[in-house]
Amino acid sequence: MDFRFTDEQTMTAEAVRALLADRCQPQDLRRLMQAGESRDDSRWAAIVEMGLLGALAPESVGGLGLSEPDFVQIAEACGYAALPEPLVEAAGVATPLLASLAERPEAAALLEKVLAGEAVVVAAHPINPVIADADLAAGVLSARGGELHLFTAESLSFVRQPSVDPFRRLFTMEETTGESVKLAEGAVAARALLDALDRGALFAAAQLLGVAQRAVAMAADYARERKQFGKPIGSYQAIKHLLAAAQVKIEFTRPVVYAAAAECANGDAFSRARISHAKLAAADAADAACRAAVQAHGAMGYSWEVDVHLFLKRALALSGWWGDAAFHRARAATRVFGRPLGPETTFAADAKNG
Amino acid sequence: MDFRFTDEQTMTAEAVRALLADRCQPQDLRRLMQAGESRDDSRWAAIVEMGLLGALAPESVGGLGLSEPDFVQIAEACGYAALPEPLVEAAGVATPLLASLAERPEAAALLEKVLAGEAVVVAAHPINPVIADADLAAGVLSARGGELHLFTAESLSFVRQPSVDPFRRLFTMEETTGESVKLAEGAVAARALLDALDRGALFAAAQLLGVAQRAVAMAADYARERKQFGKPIGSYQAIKHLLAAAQVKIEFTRPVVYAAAAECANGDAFSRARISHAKLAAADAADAACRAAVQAHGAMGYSWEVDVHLFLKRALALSGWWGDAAFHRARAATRVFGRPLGPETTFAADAKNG
Amino acid sequence: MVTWPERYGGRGLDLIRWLIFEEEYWRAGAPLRVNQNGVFLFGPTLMEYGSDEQKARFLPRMAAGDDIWAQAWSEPQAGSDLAAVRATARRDGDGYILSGHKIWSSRAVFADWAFGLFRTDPASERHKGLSLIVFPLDAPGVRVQAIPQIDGETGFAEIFLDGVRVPADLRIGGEGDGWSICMATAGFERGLMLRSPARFQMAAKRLVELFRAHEASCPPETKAAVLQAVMDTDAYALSIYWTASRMRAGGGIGAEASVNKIFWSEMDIALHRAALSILGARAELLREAPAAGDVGRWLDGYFFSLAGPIYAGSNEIQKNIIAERMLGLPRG
Amino acid sequence: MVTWPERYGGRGLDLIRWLIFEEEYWRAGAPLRVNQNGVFLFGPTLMEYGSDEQKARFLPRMAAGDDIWAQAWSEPQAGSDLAAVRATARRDGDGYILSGHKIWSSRAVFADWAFGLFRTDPASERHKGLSLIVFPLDAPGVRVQAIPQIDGETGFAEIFLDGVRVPADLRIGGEGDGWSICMATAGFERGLMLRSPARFQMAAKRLVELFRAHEASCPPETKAAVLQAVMDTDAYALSIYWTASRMRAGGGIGAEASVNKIFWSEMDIALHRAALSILGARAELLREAPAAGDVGRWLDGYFFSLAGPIYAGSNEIQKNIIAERMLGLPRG
Repeated sequence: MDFRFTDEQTMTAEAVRALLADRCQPQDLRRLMQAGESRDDSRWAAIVEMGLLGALAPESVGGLGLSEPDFVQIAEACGYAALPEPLVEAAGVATPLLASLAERPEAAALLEKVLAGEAVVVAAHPINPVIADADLAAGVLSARGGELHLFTAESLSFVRQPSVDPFRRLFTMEETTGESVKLAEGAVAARALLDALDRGALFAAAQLLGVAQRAVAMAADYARERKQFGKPIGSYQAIKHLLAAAQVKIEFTRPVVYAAAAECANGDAFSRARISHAKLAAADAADAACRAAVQAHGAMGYSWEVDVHLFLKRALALSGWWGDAAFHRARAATRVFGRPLGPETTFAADAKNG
Repeated sequence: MDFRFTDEQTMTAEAVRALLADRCQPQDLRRLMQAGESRDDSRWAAIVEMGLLGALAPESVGGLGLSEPDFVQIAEACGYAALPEPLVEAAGVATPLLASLAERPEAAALLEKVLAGEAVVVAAHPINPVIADADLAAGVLSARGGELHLFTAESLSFVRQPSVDPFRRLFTMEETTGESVKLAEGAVAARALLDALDRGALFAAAQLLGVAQRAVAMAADYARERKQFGKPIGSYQAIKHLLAAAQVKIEFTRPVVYAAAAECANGDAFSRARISHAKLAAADAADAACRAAVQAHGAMGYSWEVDVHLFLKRALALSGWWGDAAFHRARAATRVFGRPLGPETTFAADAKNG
Repeated sequence: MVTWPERYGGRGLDLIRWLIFEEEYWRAGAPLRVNQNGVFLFGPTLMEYGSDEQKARFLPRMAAGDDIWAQAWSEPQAGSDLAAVRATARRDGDGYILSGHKIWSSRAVFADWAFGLFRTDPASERHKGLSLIVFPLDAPGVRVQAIPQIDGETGFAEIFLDGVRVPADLRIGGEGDGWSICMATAGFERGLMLRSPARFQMAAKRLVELFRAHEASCPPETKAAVLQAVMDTDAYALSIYWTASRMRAGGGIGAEASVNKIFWSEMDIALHRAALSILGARAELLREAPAAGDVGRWLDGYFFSLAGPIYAGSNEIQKNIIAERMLGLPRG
Repeated sequence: MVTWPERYGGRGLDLIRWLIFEEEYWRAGAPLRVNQNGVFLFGPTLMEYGSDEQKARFLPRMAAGDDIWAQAWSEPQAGSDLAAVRATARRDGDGYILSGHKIWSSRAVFADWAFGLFRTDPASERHKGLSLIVFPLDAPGVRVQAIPQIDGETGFAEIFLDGVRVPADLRIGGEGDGWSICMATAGFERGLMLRSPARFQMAAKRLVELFRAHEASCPPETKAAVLQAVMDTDAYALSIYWTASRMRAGGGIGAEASVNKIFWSEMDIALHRAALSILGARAELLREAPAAGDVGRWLDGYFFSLAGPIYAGSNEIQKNIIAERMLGLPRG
């Protein structure tokens, strides 16, 4: 198994990183908050312009035909920037879900608009108690009694559910008789939902990894500058070891997230367990990193004035998003206690996917 | 609730501490090991001489009529010294168990010898997979199918079970038709066994507390002397914080152990849970302290040359003695999830003991 | 205030009675006290170091809640390193002129008075030449500005002092005694009285109720975390009773205050983390979210708990104190 | 040795192949290798810094296991602080006279040769004036004494050198280059090759088997600990594959070596603690105890794991390295 990314994968991620470095810095987020807003329309337009919304949709339906390893570094970059706009959810989860069910003309029509950058589709998945970004959506993919339906957004009404993260726009759907099209049922619907959950969890893990790295970076920056007792606080072992321990967690999360991306398409007990492992490790790393960053900032870490809290809150939100720790631990346990172990199983897959 | 010990309690403990400081230092233990022995007969004689073996036996049968708070600091001192001889097991557990069942003449006769310092009785309790110090015993109290029997030692044969702790003498009993007297059955036997378990766990906790404090003390001594990079290693935050964290655990174990001693006689769900809490906290503190001590000693911590390993091994042995973590966590859970909570229950007891 | 002498508006009771009062206070669901900086921190300091006039003037109003007090010690460059204080009190006839910039002043937004640490000897360095001086927060030249917090609430403030004139009789203790008085006060803060055990025991009780309501959907390791949280709050209560017993017998409180600080601050975080893990995916919802259900104040409490290892002397500093004073390790 | 060039007795394969070899090695239940200090530490150093003659002389015998090598770096006063080395190599004609006291020399009891750090410039201090010199352990003036360990086994030794004469061609690299060569070697040690992932994955597999055998008597939190241990060994394996992939593409290994060291040493302890908690009260029994049942080597393994955070540069030092080199924090 060779783990390296291709040059193309790295270049695409680099382009996203450059855009976010330019347009999604903490001061940009603060400007939004002061204006009482949670998205920047022009930044979102620039992101849509990059043509990434169809990244994971097959070429046969007009997408880029990329796969999870192509997108995982992009999701990581979105976490590092604490991006408010739904690039990860839309391009990483909802659009591929729609694309996988595009046989119905209504789905195909919406997909065409999505790929043209004219519409957004969101997924209302049973694993999540709320729906993200429903206010932006033209269509909502939702499970109803074992079936997968596509609702037009105008036929639904949403109730805003404020999150601790000021940039998350969460909603519940009012029970409605809204207009919908059944896209799948039975095993097909179940499999589509499971695949969506896998991608959701994988890319949430990647974002958490980015959040963790950003928190450590911010803390290290502060610790180099802030002086107490005549020395930068970063020269004290207490601070050094706190941040080093968080960095160790990050370094041992990254390969798990990348491996999970590489295996995601397998869709079997091994790949699902690896994704769950990635989600658990990334949530743990982000938690350790953000708390270390708060602690390293001292009392400043407790004020709105520094940016740490933006990442702390994003970490908290993403930790429970697309499956909380209990869910993913149970899924990882299925593999550990139900499949062969040992070094020869590091890259194992079930002979028959399922 | 006033937690302080009486002057008398403190004086007795002080006398034991003085004897052990004089006769049970690490160099004394090393001398025993080099001689291939695990007990010092003259030290044991001196301890017996103090008349403490009957400490917890009622005055009515010739004991001192003391109670658990009178003995808890003594057990702590034995842990601090890593005493090889069975003062805690004999005086803290087996003798009071025998005394509580001394209606039978055979039991009364043995008790008389025990209180005179002429014999030792040990308890073979179902919670422990082995029997400690059976080689020293004149009689063995053992549960057989819901009954409590007293066996004479000569009617039994024992198999030595070596422990990682070179000063623990552990045995199993060969199945035997040995001569025995039934001392109790039914509820009386069950209650007696439960009380013995409580005392065993309580005094194991007290010993673990002493072990923990000794490990930190040894590490602090070493850290003051040992220099690296031109400074004593104890001046580095990494070492300071490692040992301080262990000391915090110790400080928050001590009141729990003392409270457990004070409540032990209640014999109800609250007191049993408190004892279990004490055992869990003390095992945790001893583990943290001993591992911190190994780490603070650097490579020296891994050699026989320093004394840390004696305490590390004692901690490991006592952690599983009189109930392992799983057992005590389950018992503590019974109270937490089955009895009222809140500040008013800090010193609660069941209205009717049972 | 339960433990204060009756002549200052207290009840003259001992620490054990105070603990019992606190149990009832928290059982009743009562809130954090806006006057706690006064009654638990500055009050004891004043009783020990203040003049009779100062005691008579300030203590009864403090006990009655008529005056709310704020702390004004930290500065932007003097946080954990309090000896780096730069704010000055320049002697001017029968008074002082106060100037400087104080920060992390808890409750200054609502308070009437503040007790501050000032450099009275301009040539002094570090611990020397500091004095404890109190000042009214509505005095000319005082400007208080709230610091928005991570949890969106406002409890801390900055205080800007620009040539604030106060009479000399507002100095507590001798000129230059500020550092040693402050260190004694810090002992009170970290020690017995800042966090009464009943508060945590009530939180633990609510945690068990939350767990019971969600037991079916919780993995078994959550139960272990809840159990540990409850045991820890009990250990904390027992430890405070143990300390109070010894203090009643004439003992003092030294580095134990640092031990307490570390224990309760870590316990408080663990307790709230257990609650968040029970809430799972709903943990991110704000209380006011219609779908929040019983998320309650756990999230607020969690953010608040994250401040625990930082304020009242960071836990790093406390561990240094334990290592140096309890374990005899050399200073770094 | 899989990754060594064929001309030195290796197979000339890349790191990924080495990982696969290690998987098979550990799956087969093979033991720790007595020559691992040679093949994993000194071998790579020699390939990078040795002369052609030195490589030809030592490497093939090392690869074949004909010569067993020990490390001779630490001294009683130079543990984590390796720059405090005092052992001297005094130039004497075409050779050196070695004197000093080395300690914690792994496997010196069984080894033929040692590679040691000596002060060649008597006037030098700290990192300067040190040289790497190898010497035969049966040379006149060398005395090796085993250090009994906490687990009762003997792996480490002290080496006393009393005027040991060695020819100058046993110096590796230039005079005074010892420190920089050692630091490179330390990278190998902490890094990729000291602990192959397969070893931990096999231990994790045995842990799951142990858990299965005792599942009925284990509390649920034990299952969580077992699960975490297995996931961690997988994370370690993936991380090594990830590093090997990048090294195959020409990347180097820097502070990642310190990251690895911390992770595997902590993981190894956690894994063995999980096993001991499954064994419960029987955990204290030695393997030879008739009632020991399946306690196996978990206790030995636990004690051995406790050395992990200490040797090959203590974890405290590793965290300093990570903080300074990866995170750019200032030196203390």
